[in-house]
Amino acid sequence: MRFEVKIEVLPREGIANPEGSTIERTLPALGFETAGDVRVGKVIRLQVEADSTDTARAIVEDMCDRFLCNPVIEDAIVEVLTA
Amino acid sequence: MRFEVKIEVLPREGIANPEGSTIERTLPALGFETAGDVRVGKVIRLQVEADSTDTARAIVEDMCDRFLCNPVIEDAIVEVLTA
Amino acid sequence: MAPEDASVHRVLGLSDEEYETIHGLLGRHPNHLELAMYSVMWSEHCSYKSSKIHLKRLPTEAPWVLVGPGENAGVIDVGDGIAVAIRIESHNHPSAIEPYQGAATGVGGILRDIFTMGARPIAVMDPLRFGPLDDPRSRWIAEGVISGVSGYGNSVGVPTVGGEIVFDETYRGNPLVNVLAMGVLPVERLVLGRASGVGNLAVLLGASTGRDGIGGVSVLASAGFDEASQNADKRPSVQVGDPFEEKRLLEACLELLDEGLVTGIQDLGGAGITCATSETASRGGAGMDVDVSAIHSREEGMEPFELMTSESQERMLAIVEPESLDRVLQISSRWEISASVIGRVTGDGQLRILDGFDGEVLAELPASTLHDDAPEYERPLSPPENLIERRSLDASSGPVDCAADLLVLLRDPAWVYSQYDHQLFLNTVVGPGSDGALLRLRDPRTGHETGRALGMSTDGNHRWCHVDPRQGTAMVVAEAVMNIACVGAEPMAVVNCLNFGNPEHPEVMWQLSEAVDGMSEACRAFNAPVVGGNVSLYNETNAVDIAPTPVVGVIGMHPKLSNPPPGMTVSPDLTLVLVGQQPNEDVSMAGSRWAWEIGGCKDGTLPEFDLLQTVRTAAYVTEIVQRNQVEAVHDVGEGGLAVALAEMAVHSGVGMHISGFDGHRALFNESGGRVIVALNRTDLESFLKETSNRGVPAQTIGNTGGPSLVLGSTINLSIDDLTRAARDELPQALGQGTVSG
Amino acid sequence: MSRRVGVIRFPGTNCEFDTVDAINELGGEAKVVWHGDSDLGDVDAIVIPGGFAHGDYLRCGAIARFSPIMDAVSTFARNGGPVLGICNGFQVLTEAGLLPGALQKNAGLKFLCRMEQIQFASTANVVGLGASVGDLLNIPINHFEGNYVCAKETLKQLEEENRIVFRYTDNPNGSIGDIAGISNKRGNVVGMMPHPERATSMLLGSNDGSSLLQSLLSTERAPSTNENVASTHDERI
Ligand SMILES: Nc1ncnc2c1ncn2[C@@H]1O[C@H](COP(=O)(O)OP(=O)(O)O)[C@@H](O)[C@H]1O
Ligand SMILES: [Mg+2]
Repeated sequence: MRFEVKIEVLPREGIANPEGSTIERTLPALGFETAGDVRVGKVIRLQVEADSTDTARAIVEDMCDRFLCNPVIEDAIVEVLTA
Repeated sequence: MRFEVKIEVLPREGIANPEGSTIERTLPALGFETAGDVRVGKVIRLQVEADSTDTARAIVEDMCDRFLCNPVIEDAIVEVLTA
Repeated sequence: MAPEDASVHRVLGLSDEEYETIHGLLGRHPNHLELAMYSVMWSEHCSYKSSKIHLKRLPTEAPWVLVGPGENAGVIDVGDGIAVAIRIESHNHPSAIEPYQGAATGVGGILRDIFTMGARPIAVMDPLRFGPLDDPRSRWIAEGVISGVSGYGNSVGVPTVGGEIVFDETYRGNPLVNVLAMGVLPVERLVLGRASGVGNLAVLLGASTGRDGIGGVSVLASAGFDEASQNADKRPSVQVGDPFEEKRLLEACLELLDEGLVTGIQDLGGAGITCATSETASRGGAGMDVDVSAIHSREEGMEPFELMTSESQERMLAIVEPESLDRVLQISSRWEISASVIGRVTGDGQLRILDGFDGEVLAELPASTLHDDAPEYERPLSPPENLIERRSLDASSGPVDCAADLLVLLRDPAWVYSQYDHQLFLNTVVGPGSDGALLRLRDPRTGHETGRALGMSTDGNHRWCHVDPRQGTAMVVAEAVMNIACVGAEPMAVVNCLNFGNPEHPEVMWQLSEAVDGMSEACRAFNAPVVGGNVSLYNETNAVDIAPTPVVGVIGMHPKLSNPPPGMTVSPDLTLVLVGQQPNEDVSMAGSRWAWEIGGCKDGTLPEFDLLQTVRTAAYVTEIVQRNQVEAVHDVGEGGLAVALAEMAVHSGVGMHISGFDGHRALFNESGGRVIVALNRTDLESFLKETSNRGVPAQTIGNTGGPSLVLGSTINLSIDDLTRAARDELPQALGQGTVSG
Repeated sequence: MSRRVGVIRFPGTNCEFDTVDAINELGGEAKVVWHGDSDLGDVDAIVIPGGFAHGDYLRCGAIARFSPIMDAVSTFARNGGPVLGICNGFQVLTEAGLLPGALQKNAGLKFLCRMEQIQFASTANVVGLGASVGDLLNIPINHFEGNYVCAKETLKQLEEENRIVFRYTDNPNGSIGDIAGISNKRGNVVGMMPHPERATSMLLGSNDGSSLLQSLLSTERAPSTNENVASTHDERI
């Protein structure tokens, strides 16, 4: 089966996120006074062949560990969307 | 109420996605032969004050139109996560 | 092939007359695909149909010109078997709607023009013009464009060594993003975009073809931008650049050329495969069969007309002999570049589009008709009706506070160019931040230094050209030449980008015609032929045309470089001399930045400009710089004498005392052809004697030293205040996170 | 003497020929080594030069570290061979686990190309020969992702083990501890963001980079060792 998977790669807690801060600084000027806690990361969508949702997840988590994400600065959230 | 919102900004259908294609070319060498259709975008998480999920969504969609996303090449998917 | 129904050609932007011409050329009605091909090739962008008749008046020849206008880039012979390729292009309209990608693909496109000639690109310059800094949308465009130049140029690996940054009301809604690129090659490697040799193969190299940029030529490059056209339906035509693909494509192509594997090569720009196949075929006096099914495409189900007109980026078309194909494919694969044989050179001059080489004929037309038979218009032209009245205005009136005005007029572009790699290849002796850039010239075959260096500058001035497009353009050329004179380079060639409004307005055509004449005069006077250029028309917003903005790039040679040129940095206790044409006390301020941005008058009559005097001055300045005879040198440009002096003071952290120049007219007028020189007091006498012998006017104006810039009794500002004003303007206005508005 | 220098070229690398020129100018013999080869050939030192390997897509250095040549580079480094990563090369070395930490986007979110002053904080490494701690150098930077970051314990360890090679005197990018360059424990692997090859001629504004490259050329290969060299938790050697 072919699964669509979404991987969110976000800066780890405690790691500076200047992109988020820049957006945060700009929002009030546009009238979005109440918005805050902005964090910016990357999203990767891909398709993968697997027997089950669990294997799909396992494959993609392996991909993250080995390649898609740098654990020194990033955390990844994997979501298997559809079969 | 304070809502956590997630915005995914992805290249529009038909728009080239060089980062995705480059990752795609690399995956087979790492043993991920079956992965494909890689697309890379941005994810923005933020918090916003609103009366309801719907208003939260409306505020953030407005933000996307005016600021976070250029509809010429990008689509935004807004997801209201939690109250 | 189905006969054409009556109205499709109009939707595609072809007039009824143009349709009739096509009908006549083919002897039958064209089908949709053929019509699409004519429409993209006969667009303003590809055919120069409104401007061609004027461009013919430009001087284009000199013994050192190897390739003049008409090819992908101009090429000059710089001696020692080395040639230099240079070209400038605009990417104005795409940048207005997607600034980052618009600018990025502008850089990508101009680089392909250079390496398609067999040259390795070694320098980029980016003359940029945006709406006012207080307009959020203009800031968004400016930031996006600058990041795009940075993101693409740095990554592909070509240094951006100079440019311009201008903010003005006239560009609100229609920014100007011009990009110049220069490359070097061994003379013998020069290859032209020609297809010859029946049976040779046309190989499409690089990125896959997608639907992006379909109709980009006719819709984006030739349509005006009013509010209504900024809507969504035009949007998918924007393309996304991939500098990594371009880098691999560049390296692969240069390797193919090094091994002599291609007989002709052509980049894919406007009008995509249609342009590349027909241009190579018609230049080579040949024909070509093109198999659309062989084109590697990015999307499913693309129609032949989409494949033929797509402007997907990072693609090249190489003409190779069949025996060389394997090696070509090998090199491509090493650089991870896709390569497909999409065409075969034929002998009959026909461009045939086929579905499989032996399959159905989808289109068939004489290749040369797409170029040679493109329409050429002699559009009506006339000066603005109120020209005499406009020229009679006095541009020097308005509230005056010279010190405050000077602080407003000072702007350090460092915030822009520090985002650009300007040092790659270890050639940059003078980078951005001075007058011209100066790059050591190394032999492209061995990498050895030649002891010589190339000077480059880009300049434009819409204010001067608005007041008087003819003299204004001549002054622009002179300013560019003076900039490279300040780094010791003698001009060899000019490229130009003519950014104008709607050519259907007679006043715009008059501006263009005048600008061409002004450029011609100046280029003749400096003996610097025009070797290439680009015309960008329909720069308008809500039917208001931009001020005429011809931009020129000049390249020149420093024959013997052993030390860095003096630059604009002064030390204390030097004498300052103003060299060149000396304006009268009642000199006009028309077209000056002061008049536009402070006084508020945009018209009047430009200050008198003595072109021959300026030629002598530039030649003299070049010599003294080459001989390292002076301590510092800086030309007087926008903002006049006061701004030029302040720039030197800020640069050096050293004050100055100037006398004899009081009041805004003396300080801010922009009379052309002037250079400030700093020298040791002991050298002054002989210097003045020499200038007088050479017929170059010179006047001692003051000396350096102290903590402040003191201009007569009018201005007394500390270096700190000046530095802050210059340095902080751009980072305070930009880089704070801006809005698309 | 380390005279033969292999300069690694990935698709997207762009400082390889500048690096080769600078080394040859100093009397070395540099050659370009293709990333797809698995053999370094006969070299005494390695430079991973600046540029945008694989377009810097995903993360700088993330794809490059899987290139076939990187196994040979790791082995060479583990055997004590002198390895210098410049800019993108530094990023590749961290991704490959040959140096700890990571390089993030500059705090100002802008690419920066300009002269910077850096100071030697440790000379116990392959670029420090003949230099003294405290020496000031003018060397250009040219990067978007030069903001060095690492875990607190790693930073402590780097300091204790004298592995911070350079600090900026006026931090341009937000790097933790003003770090401009670090080394591994043995000092044979150095990564630095500034470009020494761009500071090898007064005609171009500075030749403070020459001594660093000269040091690389003059370093004897550190003795090969089988003992487990202590490294930080995110280093893979
Ligand atoms: N957009 C830009 N990109 C790169 N360099 C720039 C840019 N804008 C200005 N510069 C550089 O800043 C310096 C000053 O620019 P400018 O004031 O336009 O010079 P001039 O008046 O001598 O033509 C020049 O070296 C120029 O190349
Ligand atoms: Mg100048």
